[in-house]
Amino acid sequence: MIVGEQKPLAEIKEIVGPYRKLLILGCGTCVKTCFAGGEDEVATLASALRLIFKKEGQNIKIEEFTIERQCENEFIQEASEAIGRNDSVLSLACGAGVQAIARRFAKIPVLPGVNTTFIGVLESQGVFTEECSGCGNCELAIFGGVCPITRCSKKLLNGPCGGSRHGICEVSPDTECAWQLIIERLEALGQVHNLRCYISPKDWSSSNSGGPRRLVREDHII
Amino acid sequence: MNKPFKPKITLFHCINSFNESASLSLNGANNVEIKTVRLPCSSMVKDVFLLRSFESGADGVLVLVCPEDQCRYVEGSIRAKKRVGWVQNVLDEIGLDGRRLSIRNTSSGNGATTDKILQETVAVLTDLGPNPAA
Amino acid sequence: MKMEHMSKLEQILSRGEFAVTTECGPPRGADSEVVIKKGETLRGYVDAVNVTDNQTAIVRMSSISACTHLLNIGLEPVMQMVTRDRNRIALQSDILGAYSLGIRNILCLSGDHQIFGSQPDALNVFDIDSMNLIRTVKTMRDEGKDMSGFDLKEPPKMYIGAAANPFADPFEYRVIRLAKKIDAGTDFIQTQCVYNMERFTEWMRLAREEGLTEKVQILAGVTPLKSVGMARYMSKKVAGIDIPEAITKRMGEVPKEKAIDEGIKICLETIAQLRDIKGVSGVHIMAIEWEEKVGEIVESAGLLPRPL
Amino acid sequence: MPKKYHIPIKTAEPRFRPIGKYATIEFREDCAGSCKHCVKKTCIYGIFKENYEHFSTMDEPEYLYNCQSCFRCVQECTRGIFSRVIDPDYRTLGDHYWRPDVIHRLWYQAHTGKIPVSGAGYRGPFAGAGFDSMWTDMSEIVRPTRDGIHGREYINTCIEISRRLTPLTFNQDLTLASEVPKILEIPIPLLFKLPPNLILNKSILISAAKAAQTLGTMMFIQPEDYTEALLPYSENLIPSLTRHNFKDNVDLIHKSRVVELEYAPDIDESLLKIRELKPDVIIIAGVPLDTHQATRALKLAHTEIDTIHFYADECGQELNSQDPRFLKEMIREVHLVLVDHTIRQKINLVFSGGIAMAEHMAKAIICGADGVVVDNPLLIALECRLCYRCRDGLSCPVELEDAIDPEWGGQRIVNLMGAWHSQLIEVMGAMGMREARRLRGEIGRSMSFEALEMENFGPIFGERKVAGFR
Amino acid sequence: MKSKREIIELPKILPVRSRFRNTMAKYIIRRNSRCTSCGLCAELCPYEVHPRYDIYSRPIRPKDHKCLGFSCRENDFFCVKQCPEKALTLSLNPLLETLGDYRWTAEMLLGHWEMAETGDLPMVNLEYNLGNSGGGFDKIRFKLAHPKDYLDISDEKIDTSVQLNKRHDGRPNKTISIPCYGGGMSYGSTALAVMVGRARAAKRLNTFTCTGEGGYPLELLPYDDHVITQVATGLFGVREETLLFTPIIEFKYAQGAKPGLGGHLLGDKVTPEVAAMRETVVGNALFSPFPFHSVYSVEDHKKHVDWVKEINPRVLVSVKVSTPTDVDMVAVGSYYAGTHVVHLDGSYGGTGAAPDIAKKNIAMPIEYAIPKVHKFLMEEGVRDRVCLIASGGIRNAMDVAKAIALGADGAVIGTAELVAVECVRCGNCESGRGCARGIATTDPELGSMTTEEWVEQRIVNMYLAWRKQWCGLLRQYGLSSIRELVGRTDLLVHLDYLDEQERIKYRPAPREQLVI
Repeated sequence: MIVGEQKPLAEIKEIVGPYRKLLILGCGTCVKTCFAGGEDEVATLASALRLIFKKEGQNIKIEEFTIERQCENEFIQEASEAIGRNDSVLSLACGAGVQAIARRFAKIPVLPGVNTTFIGVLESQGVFTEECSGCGNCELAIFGGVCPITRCSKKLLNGPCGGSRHGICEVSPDTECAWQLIIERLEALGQVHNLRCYISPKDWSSSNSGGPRRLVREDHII
Repeated sequence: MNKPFKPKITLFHCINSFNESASLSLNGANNVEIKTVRLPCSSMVKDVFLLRSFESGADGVLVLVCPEDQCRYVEGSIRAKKRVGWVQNVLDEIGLDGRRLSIRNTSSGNGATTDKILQETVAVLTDLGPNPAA
Repeated sequence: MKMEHMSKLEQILSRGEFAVTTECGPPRGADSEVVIKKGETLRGYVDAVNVTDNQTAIVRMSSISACTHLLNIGLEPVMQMVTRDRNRIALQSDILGAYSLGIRNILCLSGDHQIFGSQPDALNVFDIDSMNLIRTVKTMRDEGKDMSGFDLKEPPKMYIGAAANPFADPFEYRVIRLAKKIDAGTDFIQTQCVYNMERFTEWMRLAREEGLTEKVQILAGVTPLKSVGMARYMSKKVAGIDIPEAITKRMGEVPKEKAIDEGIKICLETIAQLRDIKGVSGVHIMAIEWEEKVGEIVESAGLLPRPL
Repeated sequence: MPKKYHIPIKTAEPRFRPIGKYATIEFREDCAGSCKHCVKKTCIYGIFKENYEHFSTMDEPEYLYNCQSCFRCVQECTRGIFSRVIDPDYRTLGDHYWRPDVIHRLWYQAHTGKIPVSGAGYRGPFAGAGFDSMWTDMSEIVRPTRDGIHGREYINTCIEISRRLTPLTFNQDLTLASEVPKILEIPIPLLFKLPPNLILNKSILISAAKAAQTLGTMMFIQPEDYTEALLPYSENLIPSLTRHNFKDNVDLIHKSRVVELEYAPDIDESLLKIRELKPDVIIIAGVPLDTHQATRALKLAHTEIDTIHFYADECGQELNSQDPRFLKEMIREVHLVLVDHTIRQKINLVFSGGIAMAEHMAKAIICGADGVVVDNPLLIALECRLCYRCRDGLSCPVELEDAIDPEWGGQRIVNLMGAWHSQLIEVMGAMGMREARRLRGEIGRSMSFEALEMENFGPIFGERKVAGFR
Repeated sequence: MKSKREIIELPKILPVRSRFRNTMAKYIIRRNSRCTSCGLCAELCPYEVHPRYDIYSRPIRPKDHKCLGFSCRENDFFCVKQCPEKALTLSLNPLLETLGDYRWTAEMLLGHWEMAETGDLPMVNLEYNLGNSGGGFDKIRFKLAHPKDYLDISDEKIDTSVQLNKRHDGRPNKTISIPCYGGGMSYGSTALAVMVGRARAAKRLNTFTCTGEGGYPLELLPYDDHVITQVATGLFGVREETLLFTPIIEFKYAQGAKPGLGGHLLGDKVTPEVAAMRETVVGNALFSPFPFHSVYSVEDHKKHVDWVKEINPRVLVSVKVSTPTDVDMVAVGSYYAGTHVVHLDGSYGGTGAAPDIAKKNIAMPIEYAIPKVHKFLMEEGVRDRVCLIASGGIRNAMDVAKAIALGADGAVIGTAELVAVECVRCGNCESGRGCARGIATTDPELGSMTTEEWVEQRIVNMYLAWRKQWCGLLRQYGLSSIRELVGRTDLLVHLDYLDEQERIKYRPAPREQLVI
C-alpha cells in the first residue's frame, strides 16, 4: 500500500491560511491504513485546525468528508457537493489522490495534507517499511523476494557493498542490509547460486526515469 | 469585574478505574466545573474526543485510567496514554499547551487520590489560565 | 560592480559588439584529434565555441575534456553542462575542475531526456534543474560558496549562460522563464534556433518590455538546414523546434543539389534580420556536425573580422 | 357488542438517541484499515455506517446504539480489534426497580407502539420478588379460548370507576326500584398520574392529557397544575383535592366528571360537601398504602366513594414502613378484606406505584385490582432516563424542561399504552379470558412461585430452607 | 428393562471449527510488540493456544478459547511465565459480560461451542452445566454418590436409549439412542442448511428431529426415518403425503415460549420458497391461530389423533402441550386420546419470535411440570404406557438428566442444537433479515454461512459430549441405562431445600448480577 504521513500542523495551517471555507477530504484506502487520512484523522485534524483558528480569532469554516478512494471518479463524485460548498480542499490522500481531485475540480484549490512517503508494508503495529519503488520491472525472483533497488541504500544489484556490518546498512542503524536479507533468503531457499549470477544494469526506462508512466489495459478498454 | 477563574474540566474516565460516587464529591467542589464522560474502557478515548472537548470550551481535560497492569482489556490504559501523549503534542503545536491535557492512573474507588489529582489539575490550569480557543 | 573580465565572450558582449558563437559536438570516441580538427576549422570565425554535454543523451567525450582540447589550441570554449547525468555533487565538482583547467564560460542546461538517446535504459538524475544550476554557479562565483554553504578557497569565476526557447509552449510563459533565469544569475542567453522570425520578434519585444535585454545578452540561435528532409525531421521530431511551413516549402522547392545553398541562404537572411532586432547581442550558429560551414556563414553574413 | 376499542398507534421517533445496551470497543491502532469485507461495512444492522455519519458532529464519545449483539464484528474482524461492553450509560440507567431493560423496552413501545417481540427463550432469572414471583395461567385444549390480538373476537378491557350498585332492587311490576347512578367506564384498566418528583410542565401535562383523551382514560392532576390550557381535556382530568382545598376549587369540581379526594379520617364530610356541589361527580379516594390500608379500604367501602386509589411509592413499596411490603401483597390484602366483607363488588380499586410493565397491569388485576395508575412510564415515554438530575436542579439530558410538542408527546404515551393494551390482550387471550373485569382477583388463574415450589418440589425435596430468591 | 450390556456403536467425532476467525473465550491472552517470534510459547503450549505454521515466521494471534486461563499458572508450560520477553498477558475476557444471560450464561454458551467443536468436554474451566437463573435446574443438583455404587463399565456399554412407543399397540417400537431429539423449528424459521443438518445429525445419532410447522421440504426426504412431522394450529405446509411416510406426527397445541399464543413468522422471513411451502403470500407475516380451531375439547383432540392414526397405520403420535396449572390433566387426557408421546414444553423454552411478556410470564417452568405430570400419570397407573418428553428450558446434558430424574423419559432440545451451530442467543431471530449468524434466517446470503455437513457434525459432536456426561453420571449411581434414572427424584437435591452444612457440599450456581 501507499504509505503517507500527515504534514505538520504548522505547515497545514500555512497552506490553508488564505481560505475561508475548507473541506478536509479523507481517503478510506491506503492512507487510512497508515493512519494519515481516514475518517479519524480527518476528524482530528479538523478539530485541531478549528482550535488553531479559534485561538487566533480567525473565522474559517471547516467541513469534514471522507470518501472510499480519492483516486477513482466514482468515489470522487460523492464528494462534489461538499467540495462545491467550500473554497478549498485539503486532501488527506496520497499525491495521486490529491491530483485526481484537483483535475476534477478546476476552480477549487486542492491542497495536500499528507506527505506521500512510499509504497510499503505494515511491518508490525505502527511500523511501516518501504518495500517497493515501483520500478516497473520486478526482478524479485532472483533476489529471493527482497528488493535491492528499494531496500539497498545504493540500489546495488550485485551484492553488498563494503559498508554492511552485522546485517546493518551503513546508512542507518535502523536499516537492515538488504543484501544480508537477500543472502539469508537465498540460503534458506537453496538458491545461493543466484548470488554468483552477474546482474546486468537495471533498465530504468520502465521506471519513473522514462517519464511519467501510463498503463493501458487494452482488454479493458472498449 | 474580575471574576476568579473557575476552570472547566472535561473528565474522561474508565468506568473500571474510577468510582462514580467519588466523582460526586468532586462535582460539589466549587472552584472547578467538571463534565464527566464515562468510558467502558479508556482505550475508547480517541484523539478527536480530547480535541473536541477543548473545542467545546474545556480549559483542561483529564483522563483517568486504570493502572497499566490492571486494564481489563490488557492494552487499554497503554493505548490511552499513547493517544494522550500524541494529543499533548498536537496541543503544543496548536499553542494551547499540552499541559492542559493529562492522564493519570487511578485504581478503582480511590476517592482521595482522584481528589488530589483533580486539585493538581486545577492548580496547573489556574497557572495556564482559560483556554484561549474557547 | 567592478569586475575583471571573466572571459573573452563576456568582454565582447559587454563592449556591445555583435558576438558570434558556435557549437562543437565531441566525438563518440576518445580521439582528441576530432575535437582539435573541428576547432581548427572555426579558428578566427567565432568568439567562443559551445561544447555540448552528451547532447541528445548520446554518450560522447565529456564536455570538460573537449573544452580543454579547444583551450589548448587557443579557442574559447563554452562548456555546456546538463543536470540529467550528474547530481549536485558531481555538478559542483565538475565546475570546479573545469575552472581549474581554464574554462571560463558555462551554459547551464537541463539536458535532453535519455529516452531519445543511446541509453534509454539509463537512470536519469535531474537532482537539480537548470535554474538551480545557474544559481549554484552564480553563488559559487559571487559568494564563493558551494551549495552546502561551504566557503570555496578559489571560487570559479565563470561567465554564466543559459538556454532559452522562444518557440516552446506555453508562449506567454517563455518570457517569465527567461526572467527567472536572469534572476537566477544568467549573464548570457543562447536561444533555440530561430526559423519563425515572427514569433522570435514577438518574444524579443516582450523581453524588452520586461527590461530583460538590459540585464542579459541574448544570442539568437541559427541552424542552417541541409535539406527539406532535415527541415521536416526537425520540425516534427526535435523537441522545441518551430520551422514555419514557408521555410520547409522553400527548401522543398529548390532542386536537391541546391538545397544546401538554399539552407545557408535562409540562415544568412535570418542572421541579417536578427541583427536588426533590438536586444539581440549576437548569434549562436549551431551547424550540427557541419562545423566546416560555420566559417562560410560568418563570412557571408559580414561578421568578420572577429574582434580580439 | 360494543365498538371494538382501537388505539391509534403511530410511530413517534425519539428526539434523542436512546441509550443502547451495547458499546463496542475497538483498538483502532490495530486496524488494518481497509479490509474489503470490513465488518464495519458488512454489519447486517448497518450500525457502524450510522456511527460514521455522526462522527463529524459528535462532541463526545458515542456508542453503537443499535447494536443487536450478534458478535459478528467481534468474531469476524480480520485483526480481532473489537470487543464489546455494556454501555456505561445503560448500566446506570434508572435504578434497581426501574431497570435499564425496563426503561429500554418502554422507550421502544413508546416509539413504535408495538409489543416487544424477540427470539430465543426468556433470558431473565427463574423467578424474582414482587410480580416476578407469579406466572399467569394459560388454556390448553380443554377450554375454549380466543384469538387474542390477531383474532376476530373481542376481548374487552373496560373497567368502571363509578360505584356499582349491588344488589339491584325491583318494584312489584319488575321495574327497577333502585336508582342506578351514572356508570363511568374507561376502556383500559389504567389511569394516569404524572410523577410529582420529576419534571412536570405545561407541555408534559398537555401531552399526557391528550393521550388520556385519545385513549379514553383519565389523568389525576394537582389543582395548581390545572391551567387554562388543560381545559379542553377536562373530561379526562381528575383533580386531586384535599379536604382543605376543595372549597377553593369549586370550579374544577364543576368541570370534572371525576375528582380525587385525599384520604382523611373525616373524608365522608368532605365527600358529602363535594356531592352537594355536584351531585353526579364521581369521587375517588386517594389512600396511601401503609399499614392502615385494609381498615381504610373497609371503611371507605361503606361510604359513597366510587373508587379507591391506593398509592405505594414509586417502586411499589409500602409507605412509612420498616419492612415494606410490595404492591402485589398489598393488593391481595385489600382485595381479600373487601371480599371477606362481601363488599368488594361495590367499589373499584386502582393502585399506583411501581407499575412499570404491561405484565404488572395484568398481574395487579389478577391480584385483585380493578385497574392501575401509571406514573413514571408516562415520563419514560417522553424519553425520561430516570437519572433524577432534575431533583438536584441539574439540566435534563433529554431537555424535558423545555417545551415538547404535545402532539408528539401525546402520541408517545398513546403508543406505550397501546402496546400495553395489546400485551394485556395477549395474556388474556392465552388465558381464554374475554373480559378484564373477570380477570380481577382470579388468583386461581395464576401460579405463584411459592405454591409451585411447595406443590411440586415439596414432595421431592422436603422443606424449603431458604426464603426468597437467589 | 435391563440393557444387555452390548457395545453401542456411536457416530464418529470429527473436530469442526468455528465459522468465525475470532473465537470468543473466557480468557484473553495477548501478545505485545516485545514478542520476537521466538516460538517458545508455541512449543510449550500443549493446547495449541499459540499455533504456528512451520513455514510462517510470525506468531499467529493466540487462540484464546483453548487457553486454560489462570489455572495454568502451576504448569511448567505456562507461557506467560516462560516468555523470555514478557510479551504475553493473560486476563479474564470482559467480553463475557455482554454474552449470554441468566439462563444461558456466557460460560454455558462457550462450553457448548467447545463441545460442538471437539465432541468432548471443554478443557477450560467453564461452568456449562449450571445457569445463573437462581431457581429450577440451576438449584437442583444430583446427590453426592456413594463410591461403592460406582459401576466400572465403559461408555459404550451404557445404554442411553429411550423407547418412544410404550403402548404396545402394534405400532413400531421406536427407540432413540440418546434421550433427546430435536425440537420443531420450521422451514422458514431456520436456514435450510440448518434444518437439513439437524436431520442428518438425527440420523447419525439415531434419533429424531422435527419439521416445525412450516412444512416438509424435499431436502429432508433422505432422512425421513428421522424426521417428525409437526401438525400445528396454523396447519402450514401440512399435506397428507407427508403424513403418510413420517414415522411420528407431533400435534403442537402450544409452545412453551408463548403458551396460549399462535406461532408467528415475521413477514421478512416469508420468502418465495417459504410462502410456496406454506401456501401463503410472500412477505406477509404469518400468525398461527391458537388453539386448533377444530379442537375445543379432549374429545376433539382424540378425533385428531384418530385421524392421523387412520391415515398412517405405522405412525406414532406425539402431543406437544404447554404447562398450564392443569398440565397433569392435559397430559392424562392426551394419553387417553391415544398418544404415544406426551411432550411438555415448559415456559422458558425457545422460540423464533414471541412477545417478551409471554416468554416471561405465561405458564409454569418445566421443572415443576415434569414431577407434576409424572406423579399424576403414576397415580393414574398409566405412566409406563406413555413416553413423557420434556422441553422448554432444558439447556445441557445435566438439565436433561435432571429432567429425567424428575420423571421424564427424555427431552426435546432446540436452543442447545442452535448453540452448537454458534447461536449467541441475541434474540434477533425475527428481525429484519433474521439471524445475523446465518442460523435462523431465510436470507440467502446469511443462510449461506452454514452448510449441512457443518451443522450435522457440530450437533453430533455436542450430543456425543453430552453422552459422555450422562454416562459419567449413570456410572456414579451404578446405573447402566438412562431408563433406570427416570423418576429417581431420590437422587436429586435442591440447594434451597438443604441445610447450610449440606448445601456447601454442592457446587453453587453462578450468581452474578447481570445487566439484561
